[in-house]
Amino acid sequence: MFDHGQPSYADVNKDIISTMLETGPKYWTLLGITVSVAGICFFMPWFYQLIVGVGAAGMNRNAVWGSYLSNFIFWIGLSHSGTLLSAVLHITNSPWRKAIYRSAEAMTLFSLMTAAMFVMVHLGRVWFVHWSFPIPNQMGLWPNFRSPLMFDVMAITTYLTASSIFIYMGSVPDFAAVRDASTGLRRRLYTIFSFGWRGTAREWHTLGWAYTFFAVFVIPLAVSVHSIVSWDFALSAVPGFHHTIFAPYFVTGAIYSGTAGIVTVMYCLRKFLNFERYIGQVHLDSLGKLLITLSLIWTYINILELFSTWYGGTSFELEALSFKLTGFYAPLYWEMLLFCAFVPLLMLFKKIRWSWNKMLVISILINIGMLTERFIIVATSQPRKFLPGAFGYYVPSWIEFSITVGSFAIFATLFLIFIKWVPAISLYEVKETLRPLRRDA
Amino acid sequence: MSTIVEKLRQYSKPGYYDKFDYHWTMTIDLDRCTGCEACVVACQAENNLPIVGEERFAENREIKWIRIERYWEGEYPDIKMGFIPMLCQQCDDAPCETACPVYATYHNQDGLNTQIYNRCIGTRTCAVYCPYEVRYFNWFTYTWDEPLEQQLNPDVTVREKGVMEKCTFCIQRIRIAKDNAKDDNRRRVRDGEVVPACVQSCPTEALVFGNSNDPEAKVSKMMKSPRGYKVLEELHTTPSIVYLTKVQS
Amino acid sequence: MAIMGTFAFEEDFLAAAKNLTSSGFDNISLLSPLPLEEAQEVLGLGKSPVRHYSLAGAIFGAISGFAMAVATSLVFILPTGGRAIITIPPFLIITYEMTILFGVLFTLVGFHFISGLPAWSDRPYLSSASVDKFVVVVEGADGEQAARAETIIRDAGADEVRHVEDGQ
Amino acid sequence: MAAIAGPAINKMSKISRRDLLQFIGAGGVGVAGGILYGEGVQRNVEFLIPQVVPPEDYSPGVATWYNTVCNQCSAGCGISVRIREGKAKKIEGNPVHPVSQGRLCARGQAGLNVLYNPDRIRTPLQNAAQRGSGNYAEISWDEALTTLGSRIGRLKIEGKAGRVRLLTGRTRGHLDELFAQFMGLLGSEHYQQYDFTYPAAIRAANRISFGVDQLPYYDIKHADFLLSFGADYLGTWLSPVHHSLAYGHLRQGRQGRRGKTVQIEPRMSLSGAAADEWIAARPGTEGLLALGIAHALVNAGNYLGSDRDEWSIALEAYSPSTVSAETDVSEESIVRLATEFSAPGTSLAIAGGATAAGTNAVASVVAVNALNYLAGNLGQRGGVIFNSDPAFSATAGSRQAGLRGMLDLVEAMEAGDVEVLLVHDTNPVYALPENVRFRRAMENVPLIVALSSFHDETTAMADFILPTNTYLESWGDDVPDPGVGFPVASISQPVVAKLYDTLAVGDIILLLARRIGGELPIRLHWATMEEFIKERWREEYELRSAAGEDQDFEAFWRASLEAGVWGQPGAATGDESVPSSSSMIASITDPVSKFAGSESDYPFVLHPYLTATFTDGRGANLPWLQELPDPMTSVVYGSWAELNPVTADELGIREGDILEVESPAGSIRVPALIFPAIRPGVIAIPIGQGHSAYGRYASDRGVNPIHIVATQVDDQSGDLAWAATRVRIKRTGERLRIIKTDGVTRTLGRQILGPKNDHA
Repeated sequence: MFDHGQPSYADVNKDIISTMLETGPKYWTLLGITVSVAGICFFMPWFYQLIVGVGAAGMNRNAVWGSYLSNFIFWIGLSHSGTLLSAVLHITNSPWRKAIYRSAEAMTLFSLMTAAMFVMVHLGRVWFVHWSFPIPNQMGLWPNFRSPLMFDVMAITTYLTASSIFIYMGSVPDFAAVRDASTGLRRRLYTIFSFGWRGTAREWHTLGWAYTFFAVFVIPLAVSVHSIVSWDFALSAVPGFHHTIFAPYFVTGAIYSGTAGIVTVMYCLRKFLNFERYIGQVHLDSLGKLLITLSLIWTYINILELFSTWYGGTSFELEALSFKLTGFYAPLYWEMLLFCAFVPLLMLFKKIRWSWNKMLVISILINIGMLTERFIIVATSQPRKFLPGAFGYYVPSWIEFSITVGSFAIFATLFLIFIKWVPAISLYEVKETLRPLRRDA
Repeated sequence: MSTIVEKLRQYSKPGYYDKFDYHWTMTIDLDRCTGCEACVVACQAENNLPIVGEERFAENREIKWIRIERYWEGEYPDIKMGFIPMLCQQCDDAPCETACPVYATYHNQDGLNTQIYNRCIGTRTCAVYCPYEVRYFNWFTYTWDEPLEQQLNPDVTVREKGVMEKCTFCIQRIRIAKDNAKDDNRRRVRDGEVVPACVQSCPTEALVFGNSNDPEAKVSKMMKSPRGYKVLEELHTTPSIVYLTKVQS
Repeated sequence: MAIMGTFAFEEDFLAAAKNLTSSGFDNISLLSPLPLEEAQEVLGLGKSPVRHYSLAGAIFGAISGFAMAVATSLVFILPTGGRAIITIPPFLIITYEMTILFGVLFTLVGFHFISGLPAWSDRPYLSSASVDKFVVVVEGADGEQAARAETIIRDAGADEVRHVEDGQ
Repeated sequence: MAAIAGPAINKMSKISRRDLLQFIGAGGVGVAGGILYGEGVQRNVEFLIPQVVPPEDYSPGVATWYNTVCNQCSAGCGISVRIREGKAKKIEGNPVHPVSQGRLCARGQAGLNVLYNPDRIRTPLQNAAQRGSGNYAEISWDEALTTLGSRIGRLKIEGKAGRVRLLTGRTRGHLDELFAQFMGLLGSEHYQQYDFTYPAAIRAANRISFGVDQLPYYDIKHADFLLSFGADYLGTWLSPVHHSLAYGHLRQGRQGRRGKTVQIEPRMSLSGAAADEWIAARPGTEGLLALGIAHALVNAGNYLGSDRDEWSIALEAYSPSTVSAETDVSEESIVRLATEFSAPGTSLAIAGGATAAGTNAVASVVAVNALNYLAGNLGQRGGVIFNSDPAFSATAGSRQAGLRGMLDLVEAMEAGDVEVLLVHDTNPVYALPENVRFRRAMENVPLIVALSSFHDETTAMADFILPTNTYLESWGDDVPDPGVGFPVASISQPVVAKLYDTLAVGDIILLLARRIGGELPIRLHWATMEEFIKERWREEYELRSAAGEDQDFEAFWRASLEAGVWGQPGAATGDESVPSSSSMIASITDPVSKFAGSESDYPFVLHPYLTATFTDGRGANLPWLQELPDPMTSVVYGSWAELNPVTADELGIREGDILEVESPAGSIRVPALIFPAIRPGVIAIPIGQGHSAYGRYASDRGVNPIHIVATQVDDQSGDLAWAATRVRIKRTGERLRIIKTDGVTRTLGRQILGPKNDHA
């Protein structure tokens, strides 16, 4: 479990809390970079788009949905890493989860927020977005619960609420620890954050139960969220969207890219917060195995999709298929297959699974692959619908590219802020994994 | 109580809960249609469609509520051209309607598939779901070179950026006709009393418009033609537009 | 008047706890830096009532969710796509999401009620309890009672014992 | 709306009542963040009624409709213009007008773009720099007219009035008469018209074949078999809207009887697309094909006239076999066409387009006329009906200069015989081949005056530009040419108050007459065009009222104004008397076009064609038409050259490759478009684009194929043989994306055009 010898309880507190209290110039420069990238690449283009209209993006008659939506799916997908993973592992109480789940849940939260941003960017009249929420207003407007987009609204708000509660409650004891380790304003703040947590048996007991229930709620939620996202597409008759396989397809993809995302984040935590002691081979190895499994499932579903399309045999489906495999965006498709279906097979070799650097590369490749997968789904189906006379193609504009880049900066910014406010590794759960001290020891 | 129950029962059945006075319907006779596109300009004039400019066309962002699609058959010298006017089919089971999260598009009393511009938030889902690709999105707020704006039809709104728009069967004309009918105490508009701009202009009288709830209406008779068919019928959108195939001699 | 005994070792801490309960001290709290099954057993904490809240929330959410969807379609009788006014399948999805949402929210509320948090009033506490020390707190014991408690704690091998006034 | 009960409607009304609230709501949202606020509020203020159904309290204003005449092409359709708050909102066909019958083509409806065109000339202009610089100074009407008046007046006094020339477009009705009188009184016989689209060949051929110098009424409506030699009767030929109506009737108007149409042309036009059979005969041999059909018809003994022997002798040389070899149309199809054409039921043969624009134009049309004669279609229902009784002054056609006339004019200008040139409603600099050198010749003219609503290539050479009212702002009248088989005259009246400091052409002429002095003001005493028209109509009326009209003129005038048209449907539909065939037989000559450029140097035939939108380039400055996808190719904005796919493959040309199309007369660069329905060895380029100075929508866009047409005259009509030029093409290596609205133009087996098992 621990590559560098077992730490004492005190070490745990020291190591982890110190990363919050001691902030070096490296952190500030990093934060500065991410913030400015987010501002320049995401918000400035977005405001420009608000002024001129969504036409600033490359979407057109043939594809009214574009990269904004594919990015939205991607980020929602990424969000499945944390909550789902941590919840599942919590219930199956697999010990190796304990070191990584906190940051995994943070990922969930922040990628969800980023995804929400993309909905805003996508909308034609974002200044009326509140109409899509069931908020009573003077105009008597009320959303249409028959619309798949309303499913989305409900699902995502629920998911956002649930996962933030999940992560917060999990951190309460650690907030108490930070409180005790700090002074002045910070102390007062964390007194509030921790609800005056003392760590009595009763508190632990209640938290344990509540936490388990959160987990129980969150798992089906996470599954439903991405199924619903997939239904935005599958509920239409558009060839290439209209597949029953879509829900599992999306969910698998989501967990897949999410898990890959965790590997990436783990790597960074290890590097920049020196958590080598807590995040070790065992985590990497288990994540690697999980990734292989997921990649195989994902590949299988992909093949299924192609098959059922081909088996459908209508002119519509076949056209969509051939366009995907050989059309304008075919190179992207094959790139996706390479990164998400073939590259992960390398992890069958322990040598690779055990090397942090190699795993980092693979995990990033997987997410690049997943990003393109989302894009392909959106961009190859719409321009090949039912009337050949309306066939066309769609190329993202530089604004879309820039906003895509910016979204990663937003995510990074949120994460950087997170590691300074919440212990990136759960103190008490790590302690649980330590052998308790004995007098005779 | 019983009435409530029975209302609930009624409401949980698919289809429309009320027999409409009208069901506006159009027939398009492809044997008459010559693809001259008079209808396209008529629509542009009547419904304040923007002049989008060359770049927008290059970007495939033109707005034409009715367009002519053309399909070749065969190769030179035995080659034939088939024209088909494509406009909103005013489907009874419209895929676009269920898609809208804010009820910006819904089915009105006349069996029309209406788009409420000021309710639209621009998710564009309806356009994705529409198999006929007849919904057009305002990617920008378009302007008219002075004094071209003096031509704008005061009965029709100018749409702003970020909203979806589409053929309305010239609902403003229908409304005027209804008002007139009301004024001289007729329950219904007479057949032929109101036609959309495209139908009005069609030089070959290929387009026929009317209320198919009225069996005497010309359109009801046209619909019975053995040449009649609906585009993409297999998707079961039950369009309100019936096409009559071109006769191949 | 409360007595606090600090332990470095889990086993001693638990022993002290057992002895205290067995000798009739009922107003004790056991502070530990990590959850300890045994400690909870000592206090005889079984199933937590939180689960009732979760259930209630879920039921409430389900009902309200479905009700909202149906009510909407009845208030705004806007037919769309030739579907029924009350279309069950989509409404079930709304119901599903609302079930979870309220389940979570109620559980949260439940947690706070049962754990008695937030409680910012100054209660007997040692900051080392959040690091690596195990603390037994005996409250409302005074005079001879206190002495007994102290001895029990000392016998169990506490590093130190201190007396604090309640509500400090 | 309350007429129809039901929740949905109530909802609709609710929605509309919510506007102000929505504004507030959006404001509330806005507080959240600067830009969103701006957006939310401003938009809602601007579009307070932005919805598909206007709010309850908004009652649709009452529109007034004025009937007048369309001037967008020379068909003379009657139109009704919808007026709201003094602004023209929409143009529709005039239901009572026999030509348009309530229908209207794209170009006619785009008339609003003419009226409200941002590029209209708003005040009189005087050239401020050297010619063609487009550098003009605004002047007052008085100034302009006085200057011109004195200038022309002096010439008149000096007896040099012959040095004053008037060149107009196709002008009809009493405006034409006014022009004629004006020039006559001035003492100059040089009043000419130039219209690229004028069917001079048809007219000449009819003169030769039938001895009637007019355009007859082709009764497509009642034909069972329509044989069209290059005439795009649905797009551009003579009277497209009227023909479209007829076509609709021919196809589906008669129970159980569906007329058949056959189109003979090298490149598929709208009419070709509509036809049941499209035959791409070798370009320039269509007339020959007609004779071949005639031969087969006579030989099959389907012509029973007394003079059949003469015919068979005259047609001897044109046996199907020989014709087939020449025209590249199979022998059996020639014979089949002959039988179908002479089969029971009405048949009709028409000629136009390229067929009537070769060096053999008239001969070809004569051949087609012969066909009609042999099938006994003359004066018949569903055949060729002569307009025996035009309402009045149908003489305008005879003023058509044609190429020959224009060449004379150029010569005169170059010789310095032209002192003053008045140009109105015609654009010869654009609509003549470059090597006619019209523009250069104009430089020798001391004073050029353009009466025009827009700047164009010709007005760019003018010293004075007198801005005219558009047809929607002026008085006038018109006799449709060709007519509809019975006397018809339409009145055009201003439907809106004029927008700018402009004048109607007629009024300008009258004012000018006053300035010139002499007997002109006395003879042309009318204050305005309106007065003039009205008086002329009174005369006509009194003339006709002898023929039993019995209401007083004012009533008649009001009625005519209201209807926008006057006609005598009851009147005789032409004379049934079949003209003698001798002249026709005599006039049968070998109708094969002579192409400029040898086949070896110039392997391709250039096929410039008129489009339904731009005709001879006039429509190019109307945004609606620029944005109207071309009916056959869906291209918008710009020009293209159509090639057969096979040809393209051979030359390795892809869509968008810019080609250099070079004729003996010049060359143009234009992107290639692969067009499946064009004869290999033919390059088709649409006419209409390629303007250098015609407003923001038309200028510097595309190319003008007329410019590279070799200047060949068809001797019998004296008109330009614009379809008789050979070209060679070269790939320049550059590419240009052709902007089309079409995606894929094959149905991919999808049943979009209807179920495959067709009901015939």
